[in-house]
Amino acid sequence: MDLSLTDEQEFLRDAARDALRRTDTVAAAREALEDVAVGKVPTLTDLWPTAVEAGWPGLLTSEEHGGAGLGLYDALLVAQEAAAVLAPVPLVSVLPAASILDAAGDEASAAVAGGELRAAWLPVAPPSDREARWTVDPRGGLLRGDAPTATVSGDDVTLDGEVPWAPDAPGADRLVVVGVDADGAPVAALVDAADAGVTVEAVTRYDATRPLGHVRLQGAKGRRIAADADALARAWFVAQAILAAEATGVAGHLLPIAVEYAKERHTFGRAIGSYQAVKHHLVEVLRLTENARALLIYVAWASEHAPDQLPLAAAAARSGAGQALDVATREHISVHGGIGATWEHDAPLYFRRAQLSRRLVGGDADATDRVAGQLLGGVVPA
Amino acid sequence: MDLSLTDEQEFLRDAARDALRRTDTVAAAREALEDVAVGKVPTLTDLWPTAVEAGWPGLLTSEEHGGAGLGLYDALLVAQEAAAVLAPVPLVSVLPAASILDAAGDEASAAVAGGELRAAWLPVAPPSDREARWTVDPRGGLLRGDAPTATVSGDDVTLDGEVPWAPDAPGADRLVVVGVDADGAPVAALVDAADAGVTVEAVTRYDATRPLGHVRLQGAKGRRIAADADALARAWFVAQAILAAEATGVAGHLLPIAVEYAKERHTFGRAIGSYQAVKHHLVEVLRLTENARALLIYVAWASEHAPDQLPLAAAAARSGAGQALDVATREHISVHGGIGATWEHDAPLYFRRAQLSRRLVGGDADATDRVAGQLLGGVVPA
Amino acid sequence: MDLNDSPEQAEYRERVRTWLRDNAADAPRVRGEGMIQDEDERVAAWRTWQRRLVEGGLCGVTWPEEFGGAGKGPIEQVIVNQELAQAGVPGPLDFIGVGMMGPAIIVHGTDEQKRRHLGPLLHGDEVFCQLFSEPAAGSDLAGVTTRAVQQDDGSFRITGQKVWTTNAQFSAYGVLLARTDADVPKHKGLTMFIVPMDAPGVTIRGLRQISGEAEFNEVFLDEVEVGADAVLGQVGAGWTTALTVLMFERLAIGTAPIGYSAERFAAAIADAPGAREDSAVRQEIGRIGTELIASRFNGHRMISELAGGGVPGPEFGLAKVTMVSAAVDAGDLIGDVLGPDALDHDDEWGYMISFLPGLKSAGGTEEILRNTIGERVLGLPPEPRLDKGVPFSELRSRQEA
Amino acid sequence: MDLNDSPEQAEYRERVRTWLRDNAADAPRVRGEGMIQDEDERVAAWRTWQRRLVEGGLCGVTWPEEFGGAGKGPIEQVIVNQELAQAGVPGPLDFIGVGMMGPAIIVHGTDEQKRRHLGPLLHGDEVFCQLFSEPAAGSDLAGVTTRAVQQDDGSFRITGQKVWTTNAQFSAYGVLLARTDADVPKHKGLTMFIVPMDAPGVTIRGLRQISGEAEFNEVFLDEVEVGADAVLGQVGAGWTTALTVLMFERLAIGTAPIGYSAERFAAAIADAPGAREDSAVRQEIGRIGTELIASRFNGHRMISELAGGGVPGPEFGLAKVTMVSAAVDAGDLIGDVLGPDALDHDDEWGYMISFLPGLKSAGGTEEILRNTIGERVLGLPPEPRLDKGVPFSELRSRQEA
Repeated sequence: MDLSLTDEQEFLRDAARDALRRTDTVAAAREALEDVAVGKVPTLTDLWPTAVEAGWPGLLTSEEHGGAGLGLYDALLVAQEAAAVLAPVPLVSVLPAASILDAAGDEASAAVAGGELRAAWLPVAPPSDREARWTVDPRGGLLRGDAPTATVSGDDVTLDGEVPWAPDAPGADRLVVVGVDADGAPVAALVDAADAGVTVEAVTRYDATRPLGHVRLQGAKGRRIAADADALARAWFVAQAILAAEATGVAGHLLPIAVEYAKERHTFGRAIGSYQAVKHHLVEVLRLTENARALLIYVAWASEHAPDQLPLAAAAARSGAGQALDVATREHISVHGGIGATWEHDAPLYFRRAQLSRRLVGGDADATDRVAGQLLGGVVPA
Repeated sequence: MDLSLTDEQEFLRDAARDALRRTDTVAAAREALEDVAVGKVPTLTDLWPTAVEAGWPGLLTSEEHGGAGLGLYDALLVAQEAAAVLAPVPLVSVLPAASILDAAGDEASAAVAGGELRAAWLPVAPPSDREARWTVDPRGGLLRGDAPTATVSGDDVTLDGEVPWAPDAPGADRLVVVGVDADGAPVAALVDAADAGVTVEAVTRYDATRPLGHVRLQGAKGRRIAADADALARAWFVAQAILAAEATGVAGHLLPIAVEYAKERHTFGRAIGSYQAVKHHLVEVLRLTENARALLIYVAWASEHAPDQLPLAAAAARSGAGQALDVATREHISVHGGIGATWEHDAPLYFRRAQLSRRLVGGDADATDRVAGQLLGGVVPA
Repeated sequence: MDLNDSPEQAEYRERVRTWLRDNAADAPRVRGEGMIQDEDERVAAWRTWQRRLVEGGLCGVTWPEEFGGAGKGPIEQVIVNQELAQAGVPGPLDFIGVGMMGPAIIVHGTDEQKRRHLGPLLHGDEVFCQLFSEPAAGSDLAGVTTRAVQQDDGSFRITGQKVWTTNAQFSAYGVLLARTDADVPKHKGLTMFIVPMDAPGVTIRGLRQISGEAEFNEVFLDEVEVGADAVLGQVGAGWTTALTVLMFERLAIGTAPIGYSAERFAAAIADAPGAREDSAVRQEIGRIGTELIASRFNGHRMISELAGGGVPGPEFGLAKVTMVSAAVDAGDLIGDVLGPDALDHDDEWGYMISFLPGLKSAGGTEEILRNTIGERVLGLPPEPRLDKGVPFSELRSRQEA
Repeated sequence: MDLNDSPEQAEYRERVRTWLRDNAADAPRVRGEGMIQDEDERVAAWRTWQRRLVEGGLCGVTWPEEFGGAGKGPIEQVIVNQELAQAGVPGPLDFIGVGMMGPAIIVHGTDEQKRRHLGPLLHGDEVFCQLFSEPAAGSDLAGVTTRAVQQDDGSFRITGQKVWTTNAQFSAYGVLLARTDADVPKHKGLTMFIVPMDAPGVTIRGLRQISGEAEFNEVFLDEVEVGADAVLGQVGAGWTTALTVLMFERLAIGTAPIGYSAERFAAAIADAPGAREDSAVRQEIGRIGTELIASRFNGHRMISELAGGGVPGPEFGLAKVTMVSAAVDAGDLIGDVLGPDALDHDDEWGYMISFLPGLKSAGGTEEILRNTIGERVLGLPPEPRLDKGVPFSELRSRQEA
């Protein structure tokens, strides 16, 4: 039993950290928010070239299909680093897309893995014990929407429906769409974002580093990707895992900063970190963050050794890491006192990240519900 | 606006406190538990004579029907005092029964109010926005049961069904049963507990001071009580209010004891109450207890001035006071350290009270759900 | 026990209602929909409205009549607040001056200060702000480092930085807490000043919050000169004056109408598809609603106590804890139910979600409040203090040791 | 990253499994259904089983071979624990002696003490208990007041009271922390003793918990005489010896299999009518399950660290916080779903609901643990200590002042 990082993993993580350090992504996040405040579409640092250079789009793609053929945990290491500095790297959209193409051995796999084509997956959730069908996030409210309908004719797929709140959809060349055919079976298709049947309404909500799109498909034409239902379900769990890693990355990044501040800042003649109220809250952040890290390890292990536990592992990671992110970002503001709630401080930027993330791609609550469904259904975690 | 107690209310409260001080009810609660531990039916101090002498069964009964004609808040004052010392006074069963008889001007009203007849109401919940029918608590699980069926023929009512977990049913002479007729309308009947169609299975669970009964009605014969649906619904809310008052009474009783201990007990050279962890938890108990007290005032006000708000008020009080009871009893153990978790200490007796109470007569969660239903339905609290 | 007005209170309420019926149409819109957008225009209109409220006896309710007030008690203030809220019209522009600074001047001011300041303050001609908090002092108000050095001619030169100052941008004066003696323990070397906000050396900078709005200001003071007659109370007795202000602050906040409510939060999600049927949502709104209803009735209890001649104790600070944490939870719930659109820049809930983290830290954190209540209400022993009896000038070096 | 055994570990595991296949049938039932009801009989059978485990190398796994142990590392201990749990058979009777007291004797004992005690301890012939906690000292272990006074002949007389002692009723010896010098600061005047539990003056009393079961004992010592050779470690160095014991305690608890699990809690409610369809129940079991799964994988991480030669740090105490609070929440949920029957005297969940409040307070409260982790792991400053450097004899009077 050895859960320490391999040398390659440490190298991958350190390389990601270095690559992301080239621009001040946190400052850029604040500037993008200034744009939003005055009603402009935010201009974001384009980190796509960085991502392509580093090979991130192809992390999960097998070598034979043009990728690096690494494990899910490797991708989670990169996601943690990117999120720690609020870097808008579209892992949550491109990696599920790439993994579907890879599973199918699709001809576009290499181009997507190599970053020549920028692909975004539209989040469609596989059935659970509460939702017997493939669903998409609602615009609002709790009733999940139907996945797009897919009319298949040979290799051609025609798609109709709407997928709201799709991360990174506005910047994508190609959309990997999961729809359901007349029998309710899931079908994947590669759609050109410029197709006449596709409308992508770009939206920004609260966290300007996370571009979103409401995607409407009205007779959109696509080419079938020969991935089976398991591969399409796996894409959802990959996305959950990436969001979990992003959340863990932020929580792990903020904790030492908060601890340092709590050591230096004095009130009533003592460092604030000597007060139990502050100390115990910071220990709670540590506890939740360590739990989140443990859950990422579960995801990685399930992904490699027990795919039947991946739904549970990915959902638990999303839920647990989401909790860590929520508590860590609030506590970060709180430890810093009033100043932590000001525009100039970094704390609100991370708070915004937490507030939006918990409500995307199913949301944290949906992940918690899936954990319940898996456990009540008799799945035993390793 | 004057929310202070009247002189009469202070007198009633002080008299209750004095009357209950005559026996060591807390010691008796522990002894009753010893009986349970060795498999015996617990012998409880019989406080019925005390209750009758003090006029408590008739507190809510109008003077013309043989009672004291006091307000609901007066009954809640007595309930707080009784619960504070874990005295097994059957207010939660007799007062709803008496209030139904009073509303009907029933001929048995005076005998019940005067305590010559010991009556117990069987808890039947009025419809809510989630349960469109009259229901009883389930034996286990979350699906509420149907109220007993009532076959009415003139003044005679025949009842069939089961009411689990009815407080004080084992000791009662008469049962006030709420059933539904063929049209689903509620019907109240007075049933002799000795009737051949009645079986009362006595049960004790965890808190030996709270006698319970699973009541089975198989063609049980009763006499109709001419109370309308509002009066029968009110009985449920009266019971919720009494449970809320009991919870508040315990929380209010424990807090000063815990505070005293926290002042006296030292660790690492300081009184434990000087540590933020202890101090802030005790302040939380104070906050919840004061909230519970405020909610009892809402109940009293709604009961007198705005009956349409009584469902919300009673449910909120039950929910809020239940929360106070839960936190106060756990904190009581915790402040006292290991010793608070031992059999000889009083803290576990109150913990047992909290654990059972939250699961009786609908339970705290059902009350919280009704608060939601009322608020989502547009009821505006005063 | 009676939730209703006494006959005298009912009569007073009726008088307030009548006045509002006659005058409410002239009230400016100062927040929410239809609000006057330009700040200068808004302040001007609001100033006029404050003057009108004074005439009607609805501003300065508890001020003595000799200073232009209505000479009533806190219960009448509550009635006025309730009726203003009911009528949907704003209270005075200068909530802080009328509620806290004026009353403090009445208690501690010289005759000349009262003559000079109280009239213009009450009528909204000269708005007052509170210059207490500092970036470095945090919750420890007595730890202020802004220095006021007396000159040979008796005047003072003030240098330092204040923060979290509401209304500074249109205030005429600020009531400022400064250290005049660093060689005595920290509570002892403080003095309170009335400082003209247009004095040379005063710089005001809006402090943007999470939402991007400037809810507060920073105020920088660079060798600001004020006369000896600017001292409010005695030199070296600033802490006593500050405690008076804080007492009036508690009263002002305690009698102010409460913004968030069970019914508003419930209404926000009632029609969202699937929300009403979801038991997790129901448990959460039921729990939040219960807390807020309790808080409302605790408010009624406080008013009852005021009516009986009492003064609200520190335990009423618990209402803030309840309110803020219920609102935080409600923000979470509403956001989860309504989805990312609830985070939209202009959405009222998005604004609330942004606003609350700052509120939690401002004006004494929840932790400080729980300390205070634990010690003052429950009588629990205080934490050991390392700064008791130590000259202020030595504290810093100790902290850094 | 590999969750699986290394080849050496896999081989060791296989050996353990083989042994268990051959021997498990002889294991006594010591808890749960089918348990040997009579305590004396149960202890006797368990003692025999411990001896058998020693023969198989499954007891004293990490003890050096020279003292009868298997001479392995903590990772092998984990493997043994896992396989014992898997096979459904108990570990040694004297978990405390083998896991903590024996190792402490190995570190601090004299040759004579090692010769006299280690053999009988390991084989279950002489069970050891831990006499540290006291009613008055609470979480402050260094504040023990049990006095050991040296006589002219070099022997000691010990008087005091200990509490929360597991296994005292059938122990041959107790390892006891006592104060031998009250005139030095409190950590300095302590000495550790090995005390025969049948010595004149020792009284043992079962301490019933909320459930009514006696999980622990109180031990009263009235002028109990022990020789100078009963001192474990040095006179006055008791605190050092205690820290060694606590380190072994952390290791023993950290490598012990975890009792509560996500799947067990889920199974408890899965078939209750209406539970599976209720979103509030689902959110709660999902949340609890997530915490427990995380805790399990944190356990795997700790084992990985042990395998890499590390020692578990204080942060693994967080597993206890997670476990206890998840179990408390699960108890609430299960009780709410199953109703009052879940509180029945003989119900496993009723037992858990009774057991947890005591567990929360025993062995260092959650608050103390959070202090320790905040200071030792995060490096946050400690609270000001009023008892640092003060002679123990003066502390009391200060506290009462």
